[in-house]
Amino acid sequence: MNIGKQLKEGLVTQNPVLVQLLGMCSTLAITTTISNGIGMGVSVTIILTLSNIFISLLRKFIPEQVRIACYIVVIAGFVTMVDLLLQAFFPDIAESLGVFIPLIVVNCIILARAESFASKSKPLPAAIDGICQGLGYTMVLLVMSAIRELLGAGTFNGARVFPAEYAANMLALPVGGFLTLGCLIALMQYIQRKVKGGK
Amino acid sequence: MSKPKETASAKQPAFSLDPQYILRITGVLLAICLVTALLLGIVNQITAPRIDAIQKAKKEAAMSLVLPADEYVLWEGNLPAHVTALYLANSGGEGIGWVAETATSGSQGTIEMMVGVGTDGKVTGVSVVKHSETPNIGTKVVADQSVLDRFTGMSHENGEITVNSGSNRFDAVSGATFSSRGVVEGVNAALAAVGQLS
Amino acid sequence: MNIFYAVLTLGILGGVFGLVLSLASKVFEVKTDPKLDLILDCLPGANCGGCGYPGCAGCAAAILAKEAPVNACPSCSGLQTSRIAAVMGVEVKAQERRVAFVRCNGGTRASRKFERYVGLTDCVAAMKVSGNGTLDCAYGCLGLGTCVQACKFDAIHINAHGVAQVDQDKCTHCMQCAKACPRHVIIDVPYASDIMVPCGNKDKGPSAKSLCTVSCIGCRLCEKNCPAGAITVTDNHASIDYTKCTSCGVCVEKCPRKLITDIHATGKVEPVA
Amino acid sequence: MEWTTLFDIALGAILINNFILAQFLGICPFMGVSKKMDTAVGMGFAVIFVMGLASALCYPVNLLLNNLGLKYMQTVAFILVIAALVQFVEMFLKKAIPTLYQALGVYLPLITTNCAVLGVVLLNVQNGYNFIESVVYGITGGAGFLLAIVLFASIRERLEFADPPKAFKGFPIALVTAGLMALCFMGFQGLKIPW
Repeated sequence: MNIGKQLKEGLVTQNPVLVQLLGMCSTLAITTTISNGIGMGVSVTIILTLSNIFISLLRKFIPEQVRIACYIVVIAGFVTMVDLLLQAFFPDIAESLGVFIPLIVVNCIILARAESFASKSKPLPAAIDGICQGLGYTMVLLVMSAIRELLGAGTFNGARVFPAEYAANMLALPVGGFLTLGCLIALMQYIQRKVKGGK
Repeated sequence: MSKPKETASAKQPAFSLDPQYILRITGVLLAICLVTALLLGIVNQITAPRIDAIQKAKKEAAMSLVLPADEYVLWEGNLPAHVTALYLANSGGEGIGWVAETATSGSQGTIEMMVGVGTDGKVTGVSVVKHSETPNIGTKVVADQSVLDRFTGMSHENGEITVNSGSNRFDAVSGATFSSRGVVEGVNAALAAVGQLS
Repeated sequence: MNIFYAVLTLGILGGVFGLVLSLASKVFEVKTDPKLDLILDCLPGANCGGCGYPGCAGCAAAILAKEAPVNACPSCSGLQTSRIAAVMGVEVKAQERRVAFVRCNGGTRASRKFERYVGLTDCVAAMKVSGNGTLDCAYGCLGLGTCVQACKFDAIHINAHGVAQVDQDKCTHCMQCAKACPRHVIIDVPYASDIMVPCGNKDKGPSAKSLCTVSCIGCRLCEKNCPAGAITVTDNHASIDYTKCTSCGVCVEKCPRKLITDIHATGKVEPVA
Repeated sequence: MEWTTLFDIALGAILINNFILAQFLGICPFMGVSKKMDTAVGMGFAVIFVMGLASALCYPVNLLLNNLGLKYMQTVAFILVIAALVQFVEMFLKKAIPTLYQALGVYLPLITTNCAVLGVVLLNVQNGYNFIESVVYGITGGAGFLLAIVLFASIRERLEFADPPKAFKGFPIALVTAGLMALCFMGFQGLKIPW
């Protein structure tokens, strides 16, 4: 249960998007602007951590036969509550994050982590795992949205970098998402091979 | 009754249809659903009025942007396709026009708009409330007020508004034909709804 | 009032589905004999197919139903087989461990039909495209790695000379590489034996000499000098009968092509020439 | 129940806005399971079954929710239906086709969070389809998923033997291929039925 290992696992070796191939739908669809990327990353981290804690608390009561149904009801209920509370009490945050929250229910990371990790460990490690996986996810989202916004729209977090005519609009489309993520993972494999080769 | 272990291998060999086993599983799922529903109900009870208030304020703001008026009265009656609500706008006691709330499909998702129509049947203004168009392509139409203002003054006198062709034409933004078509569809629906009334 | 409806609807839904799922779990309950899982735990679980059954689950079921002998799984170590025997309560006879061996070490030293083969990195594809392989020698290893992909235990790799080479410690003798190799270059040898003839060329001496600098030309020197008569030249290349071979190493010195090697002495099949 | 609208929905679900390659929903199992053709086909049919049945079951649930004015409960109720369905499929597969059950592995429960399944149910509500239309949309949406995953699995099996740059081996090259496939599917967006 040391935090360092879980952090390293979440960010690099077991990165939810790059290694476990989870959360692809949101990674490809949302990362068109940096504010979207951060918004999605933050909301997933928060909800993943809290749902991990909930599920690891309930793990002893949930029998094997209905485990998926129970987990997903807890997660969906949880997300809807967060969504309603945000819309009511923090309208400005809801304005920017509003569109992501319902998407998180169908984000594969949450159920995958619940199924493979949270249901087998005590609440504290589950929470840490939630944070680490969430950070790993946010990191990838940040890098992805930076690339796609810079090349796709010519702006960096809203500030125009080069005139829009030169922007490759295709990158803003999810098609560009596939290509950017592919090259990102290739880069990571190249670095890992270089590091392993170097040692 | 020895507790039946969950993994398939450790079950007692002969396993009858044990009511205990059925009850326990159904019970757990039922309990979790009940608790979640209860929490949701309570949270909704607290948040519903506030959300409606915020929503209403946002709508009012959008409507006043399109057709400034003192108050908007919701008009009852059947509405044509794509029009989700119709308000009679009157200021100083007499009606100065209508505001139609429309929802049409753009390239990535639905576009929700407010279209103001004066008593003369001409568009007084268009504003997009909610959209999920792709940034830098769809947003060139839905988020660019100058494009939306080109609708002001158009009407159904010489037929429906058509994209890039026909007498009553609206030039679409290059590369975003789907979004442009979605917006035009919305305006047409609003004009049709108002035309049907008067 | 609204909360009551909410609780009611989700409650009914949850209840109905809970009931359906629990009944379904009974109807679809997979009746498993606990022994089956115990056997399955002993098997390596690589689903390599060496035992001839569809994956380890198939093999475990066959062993349980006594259709297959307790040591049906070639990839099982002695310990694993004895554990399965214990589960089945059957006595298992000691079995000599065997491994795979690539009967070629030409690779870069074998002459090739054309300068560079550009195509699918797969021996089967290369065989089809270039009319029986890219090497002049019709029996040598093409080094394009079909066996590497076929091996589930990562026990065979293409070595520096461009020839497949078996890591005998990892090899579990499932012989999937031999089945995958279009050139049938891979044979099975006892794990303990040292002396190996890394060539299977059936051409006559002079042509064999021109094809590859480390090929066996069938000169029979090893056959004449072997004290135990274990090595014989059949089809113009030497092959060893491991029941007789005493690993004395006489043939290693006598071989003019420096082909026959004692792999455990040098650790790797190093071509001497 | 005119055939033209049904055909329009079917064509839309399979080609014009295919759930995977045009709307980009349900990419996780699409990427995870498409290494081999048999698991891809197995997953495709499992998704068709789940999507079809989910659309059928969620329609009455949606009516119930609307009449009781519980619009906020929509997501939770729908996802409960889908989860129960997937758990049912998991038990059925474990009994009837154990090899496919082992091959699908973790990706079978992931169908529950598969954005495509919840996506199709929510789209049914959004577009206001009646019962027949939503079931057709579910089944053809699943067929679109099957078409995309079978095409992708066949390409991916051939990718094993191609030799891309070392860094691109394995998953990155598959992603780039999926990107190109998505590009081709964008061509269908112009397809409009004349009537």
